[in-house]
Amino acid sequence: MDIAKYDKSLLLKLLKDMLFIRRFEEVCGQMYGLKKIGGFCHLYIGQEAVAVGAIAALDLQKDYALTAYRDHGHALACGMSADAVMAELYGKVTGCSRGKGGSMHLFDADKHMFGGNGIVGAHLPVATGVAFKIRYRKEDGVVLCFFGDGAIHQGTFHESLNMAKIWNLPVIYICENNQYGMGTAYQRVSSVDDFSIMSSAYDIEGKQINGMDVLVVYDELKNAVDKARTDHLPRFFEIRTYRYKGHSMSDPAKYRTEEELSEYKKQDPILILKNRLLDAGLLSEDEYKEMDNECKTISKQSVAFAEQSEEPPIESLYEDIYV
Amino acid sequence: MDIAKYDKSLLLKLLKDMLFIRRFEEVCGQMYGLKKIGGFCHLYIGQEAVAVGAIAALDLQKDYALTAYRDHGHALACGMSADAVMAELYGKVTGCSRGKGGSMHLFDADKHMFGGNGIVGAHLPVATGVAFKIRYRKEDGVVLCFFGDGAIHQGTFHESLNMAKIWNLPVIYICENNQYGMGTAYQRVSSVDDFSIMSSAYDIEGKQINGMDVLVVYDELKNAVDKARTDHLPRFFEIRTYRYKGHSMSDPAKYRTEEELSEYKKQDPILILKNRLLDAGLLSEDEYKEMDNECKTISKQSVAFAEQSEEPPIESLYEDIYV
Amino acid sequence: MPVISYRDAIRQAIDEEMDRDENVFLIGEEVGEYNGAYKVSKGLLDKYGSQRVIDSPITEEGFTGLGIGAALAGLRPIVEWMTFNFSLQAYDQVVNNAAKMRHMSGGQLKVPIVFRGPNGPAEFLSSQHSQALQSIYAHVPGLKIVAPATPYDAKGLMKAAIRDDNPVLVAEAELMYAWTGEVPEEEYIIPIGVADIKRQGADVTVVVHGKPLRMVEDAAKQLENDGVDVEIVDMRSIRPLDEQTIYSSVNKTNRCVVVDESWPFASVGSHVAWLVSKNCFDILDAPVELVSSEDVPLPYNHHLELAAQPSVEKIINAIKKVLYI
Amino acid sequence: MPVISYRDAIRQAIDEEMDRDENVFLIGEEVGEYNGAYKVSKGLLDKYGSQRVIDSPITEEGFTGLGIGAALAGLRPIVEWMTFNFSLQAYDQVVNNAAKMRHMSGGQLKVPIVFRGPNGPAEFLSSQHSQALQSIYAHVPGLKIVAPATPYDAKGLMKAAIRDDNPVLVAEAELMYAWTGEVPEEEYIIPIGVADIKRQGADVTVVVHGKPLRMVEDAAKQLENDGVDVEIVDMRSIRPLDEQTIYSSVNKTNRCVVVDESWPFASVGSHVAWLVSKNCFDILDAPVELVSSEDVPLPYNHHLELAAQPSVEKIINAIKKVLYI
Ligand SMILES: Cc1ncc(C[n+]2csc(CCOP(=O)(O)OP(=O)(O)O)c2C)c(N)n1
Ligand SMILES: Cc1ncc(C[n+]2csc(CCOP(=O)(O)OP(=O)(O)O)c2C)c(N)n1
Ligand SMILES: [Mg+2]
Ligand SMILES: [Mg+2]
Repeated sequence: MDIAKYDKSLLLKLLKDMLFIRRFEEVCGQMYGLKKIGGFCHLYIGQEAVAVGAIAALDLQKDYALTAYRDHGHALACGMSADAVMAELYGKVTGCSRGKGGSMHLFDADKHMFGGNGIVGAHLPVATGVAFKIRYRKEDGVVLCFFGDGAIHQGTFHESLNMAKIWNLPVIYICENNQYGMGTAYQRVSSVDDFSIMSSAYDIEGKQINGMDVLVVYDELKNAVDKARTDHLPRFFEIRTYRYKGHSMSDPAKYRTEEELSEYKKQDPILILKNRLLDAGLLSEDEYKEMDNECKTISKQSVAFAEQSEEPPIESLYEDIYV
Repeated sequence: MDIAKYDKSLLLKLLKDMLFIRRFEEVCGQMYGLKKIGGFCHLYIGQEAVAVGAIAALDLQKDYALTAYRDHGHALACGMSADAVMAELYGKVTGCSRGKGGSMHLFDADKHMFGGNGIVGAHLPVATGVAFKIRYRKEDGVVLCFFGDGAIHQGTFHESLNMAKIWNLPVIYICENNQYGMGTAYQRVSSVDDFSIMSSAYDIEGKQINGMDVLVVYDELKNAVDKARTDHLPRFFEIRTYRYKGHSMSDPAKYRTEEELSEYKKQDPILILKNRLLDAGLLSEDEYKEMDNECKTISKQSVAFAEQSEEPPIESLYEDIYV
Repeated sequence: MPVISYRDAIRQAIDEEMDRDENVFLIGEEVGEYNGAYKVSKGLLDKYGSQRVIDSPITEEGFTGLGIGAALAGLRPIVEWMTFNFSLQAYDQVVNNAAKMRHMSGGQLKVPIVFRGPNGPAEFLSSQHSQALQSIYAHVPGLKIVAPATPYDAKGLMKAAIRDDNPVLVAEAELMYAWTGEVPEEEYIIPIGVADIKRQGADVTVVVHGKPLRMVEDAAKQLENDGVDVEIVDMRSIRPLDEQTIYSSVNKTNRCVVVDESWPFASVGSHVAWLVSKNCFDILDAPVELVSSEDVPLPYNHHLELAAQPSVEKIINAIKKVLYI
Repeated sequence: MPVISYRDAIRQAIDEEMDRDENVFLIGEEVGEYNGAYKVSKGLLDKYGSQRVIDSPITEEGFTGLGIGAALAGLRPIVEWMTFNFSLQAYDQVVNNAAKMRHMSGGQLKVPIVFRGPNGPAEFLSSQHSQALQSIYAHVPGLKIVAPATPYDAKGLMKAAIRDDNPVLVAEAELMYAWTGEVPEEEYIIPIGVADIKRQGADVTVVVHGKPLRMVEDAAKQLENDGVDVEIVDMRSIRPLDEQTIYSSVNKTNRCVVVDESWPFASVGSHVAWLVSKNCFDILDAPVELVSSEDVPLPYNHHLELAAQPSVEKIINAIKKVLYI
């Protein structure tokens, strides 16, 4: 991987975005342990390169991102603030969704982050519809639709890709294959090992890529997004990745081995990029430390922000339902 | 096509089964015109070779057939009597479904004809479940699941094929591509022209075959059914066919040309087989006439049977709901 | 005033709104080249082109969800379900996405979308094709649902539905499409959530929505001979429900029959019957009666399917019952 | 008698029935190797193997439909929905196939299948994951639905459901799984369609099903201090409904409160409230009150989500209201 072709600022941004998600979610995990946060909380740790690399390819003035319930990484990568996200996890009125949505339902309409969806597969047609609006208005935006290896068997995958193809909709479907849907290794529930062939049933280009390397993700998606801007065609990626934590906070993840986990940790996306930058002399250990400290500080501050924020008033129960 | 390899009795049976469906449905159409039958009535005329050829490959002691609402042909091919079917269309208590189901819901549990389903795509998982029972009990039966070109875009197709593959279920999915889903030419709503590639997304063998030639259908399905009995694997066929009539009785079918229709009528499945038999000296014009008359007679008799049958009693409203 | 069909009234509403606002588009099976399975969208493809009148593959879950996404992003989709029966495949999209997106996003997003099509039994279609499904949608906060029973109401409510910034379901009916009635040429909108007294009367209140209205009107006419003066409250809108108009009427008549062609259990009809029972408790002279469909899947046989549904006779009997005559 | 958890009671029922009848099998997401998302099926894979305890892909419509097909063909599937919320994707299969196959085939086929899983809100899950969906299933003839609220009822009703030749839904709840109670070692079956008086009382009848039973019991205990003697009718079975037991109780107490954690509109709760209003009209001393969840999607924030649901306080207030105290 020759990193000379990238802007230094881009490389540092990718690294920092990943690191920030990592640190932020570590804090989420701690606060969950302290029972400051409840319910389902699905950490993205290990998968950071996917959201960060892919969303870096977007112009969120005109492009959009939608994902499932494991959405902290995508929300932050879209530029949502740690405060708004942490306060949402706390259920506070200052949260991005006013405490109504929680971990699984992070939204920022202005930043074109359209959720956060708790029903596996349910956002694929929705994302397709956002792309439909782009075509309808003859804009040149692109939609990224992220979903898991578990979601790909839902009928919505099939229905969405067909519609996207027949109507030429600029949506890029990204299957984040982190190897497991809850406790189920993807091979146990899938007819094929290589998901990338599945889009051929819709005459849509499919590609499998390594999601532990943020530059691979960025390059591939940048290329795809740029093309989709002009040819307005759907695309499909299977991005191979891995989640370090359990499915949610209550999952001890006994269905996989320690070895498997540590194998993946060796190709940690943050580590890889960091080392490349160190090697290329674009970053020093001190600078990294500083970056890391900043990420930790902002994450911690978000906790303070969330703790100090108000609970939503009881009357708000009847708000945000109808316009 | 060398017909020497077939038993004469099989050839005559295939011809007669097709002719019988044709004549029976012509009578259905007439009775519908006379308002003896109401509601939706979807004629199978033109497509007879598909149901007849495929179901002839079955042993309905252990095999099963399920289809959608265009089900008269499949019902008769499964050996259901004209009386029971016509009486059902009349809504009489002597109908196969006691007048509860009508045209779209022909069933014969003993003959393993499991419907007749009015919701496009809804029977695919059901058929998959029947095959599941076969595997569960370690039987050597096979399930044929017929559906239209319009149904293939339903999520149930995707979900069913994946389940059938991962659990090795002996179900053969048959897409009867009669070119239209109601008024929609299949190319307008499909990403691909050749459906047979769609099963590759599930690592299932797919094949496109000519559904105007009953011997092609029979050969292919016989072969597939025999294999499925021992390897218990799912299969997929796109069978190209054509319906001569409108989608239902109320459809003038303005979305297609007279030329297209007459082109297909030239390759009429009954005509083709009849001429082959005549050429091979296995049938005389007189014998054909006789066969035809018999089919007409039985069809007409079924009308008499239906007319003379009783309406279901009002109390039966509360029957057939719970066991 | 021009007399037009219910079908035309709906088409006019869609046409006028598409004309007025280019964000409005129509999507569904056969809405374009075929001019609609029930010809509601006749001529719209010719007028607006295939960018705005879109023939969909048979993928209810898919195109319903696509509509929701388009609405979130700023368009105003009209999603036609060929019938409500098929919408069950899209139920998750309606309940978990359309009804909840605004809520889950803390009010950031809105979902200005119309879901429409025929609801309830037609004739000779058996149980999968003959379901009156308003109750399963009316149950869900986040949705609105209207059930117009006249061309006038259909046009006015359809326009309101299209302009509403929330998901609105419009429950039409195959058998109503040919019904005719006066519809003014000037533009008008009927606000969602306002019931209409279709007949003034003193003796008994019949609350109804959608197709059974005609039966109720027939029953009222027949009962004139018996000296019974029926007041008919047409709910028009199921959610939000104009409870006040219902209670005012019952406060006048002291008796109430609710008519609903859906199944009885956990239905719009039994809900309204309970609301009246509770909120008019002190002034009710008789228990509130409900005339619904029988609690059975609708059979194909015509005698049976008629017997299973509300009828003028059943309505008259219920009215007589609450009048103790 | 052994005291076991609700979770264990359900597992025992499934285990015993799988042992008794090899046609019974369990299918769903994570039911096997993971031992169930809520550990209801713990140990069953080890005992019965992967032929009978089947981990499904995430395809609710698909595996629900597969279960229906298997049932038609002679097996007795138990389909686990990880939660009822996800069953909305399978709603078409349940309503259009499971509930109608017997009917459409004129009684030739039967569908001996159980759909089960947690229903209703847990905690901190927001609106898509916190729905009490019994009403949309109870609405549909052809289905049965039970909502046991104690380990004893859970086991007895689950066994009845598995042996029933009709589609039966069993509505459990995440928050009930840890509840404990006495369950005999000997085999017993609780017939579907029989309510249970959970507490005898003279002053007011509270009709409830499922999880809110505990709140009602708490409310009854607290009201003892006020000298109020509450009778609690646990419906247990929603469809078929044991109307007689409810009416007998109300005939004794002359007052009725219905508690249902689902949304109010067109709900099981409002239906029962109407039934009582109508059938006990002459003897009711007060309007029937309904304590339901508020008519809103359930928010994530814990204060709000608690405020939206039935509570002991709300139940006490409703009881006081019907007693005019
Ligand atoms: C329709 C539906 N079924 C089941 C669930 C429960 N569930 C939540 S996450 C999950 C696993 C999804 O796995 P995958 O798509 O691989 O995403 P990942 O968690 O790995 O990010 C399941 C089964 C759900 N939320 N929605
Ligand atoms: C889920 C659903 N959507 C829509 C319909 C209405 N509908 C009935 S048949 C049909 C066309 C189906 O076409 P195809 O699958 O090609 O079958 P064919 O009629 O050609 O046999 C449609 C849209 C339905 N019955 N079910
Ligand atoms: Mg995964
Ligand atoms: Mg077709």
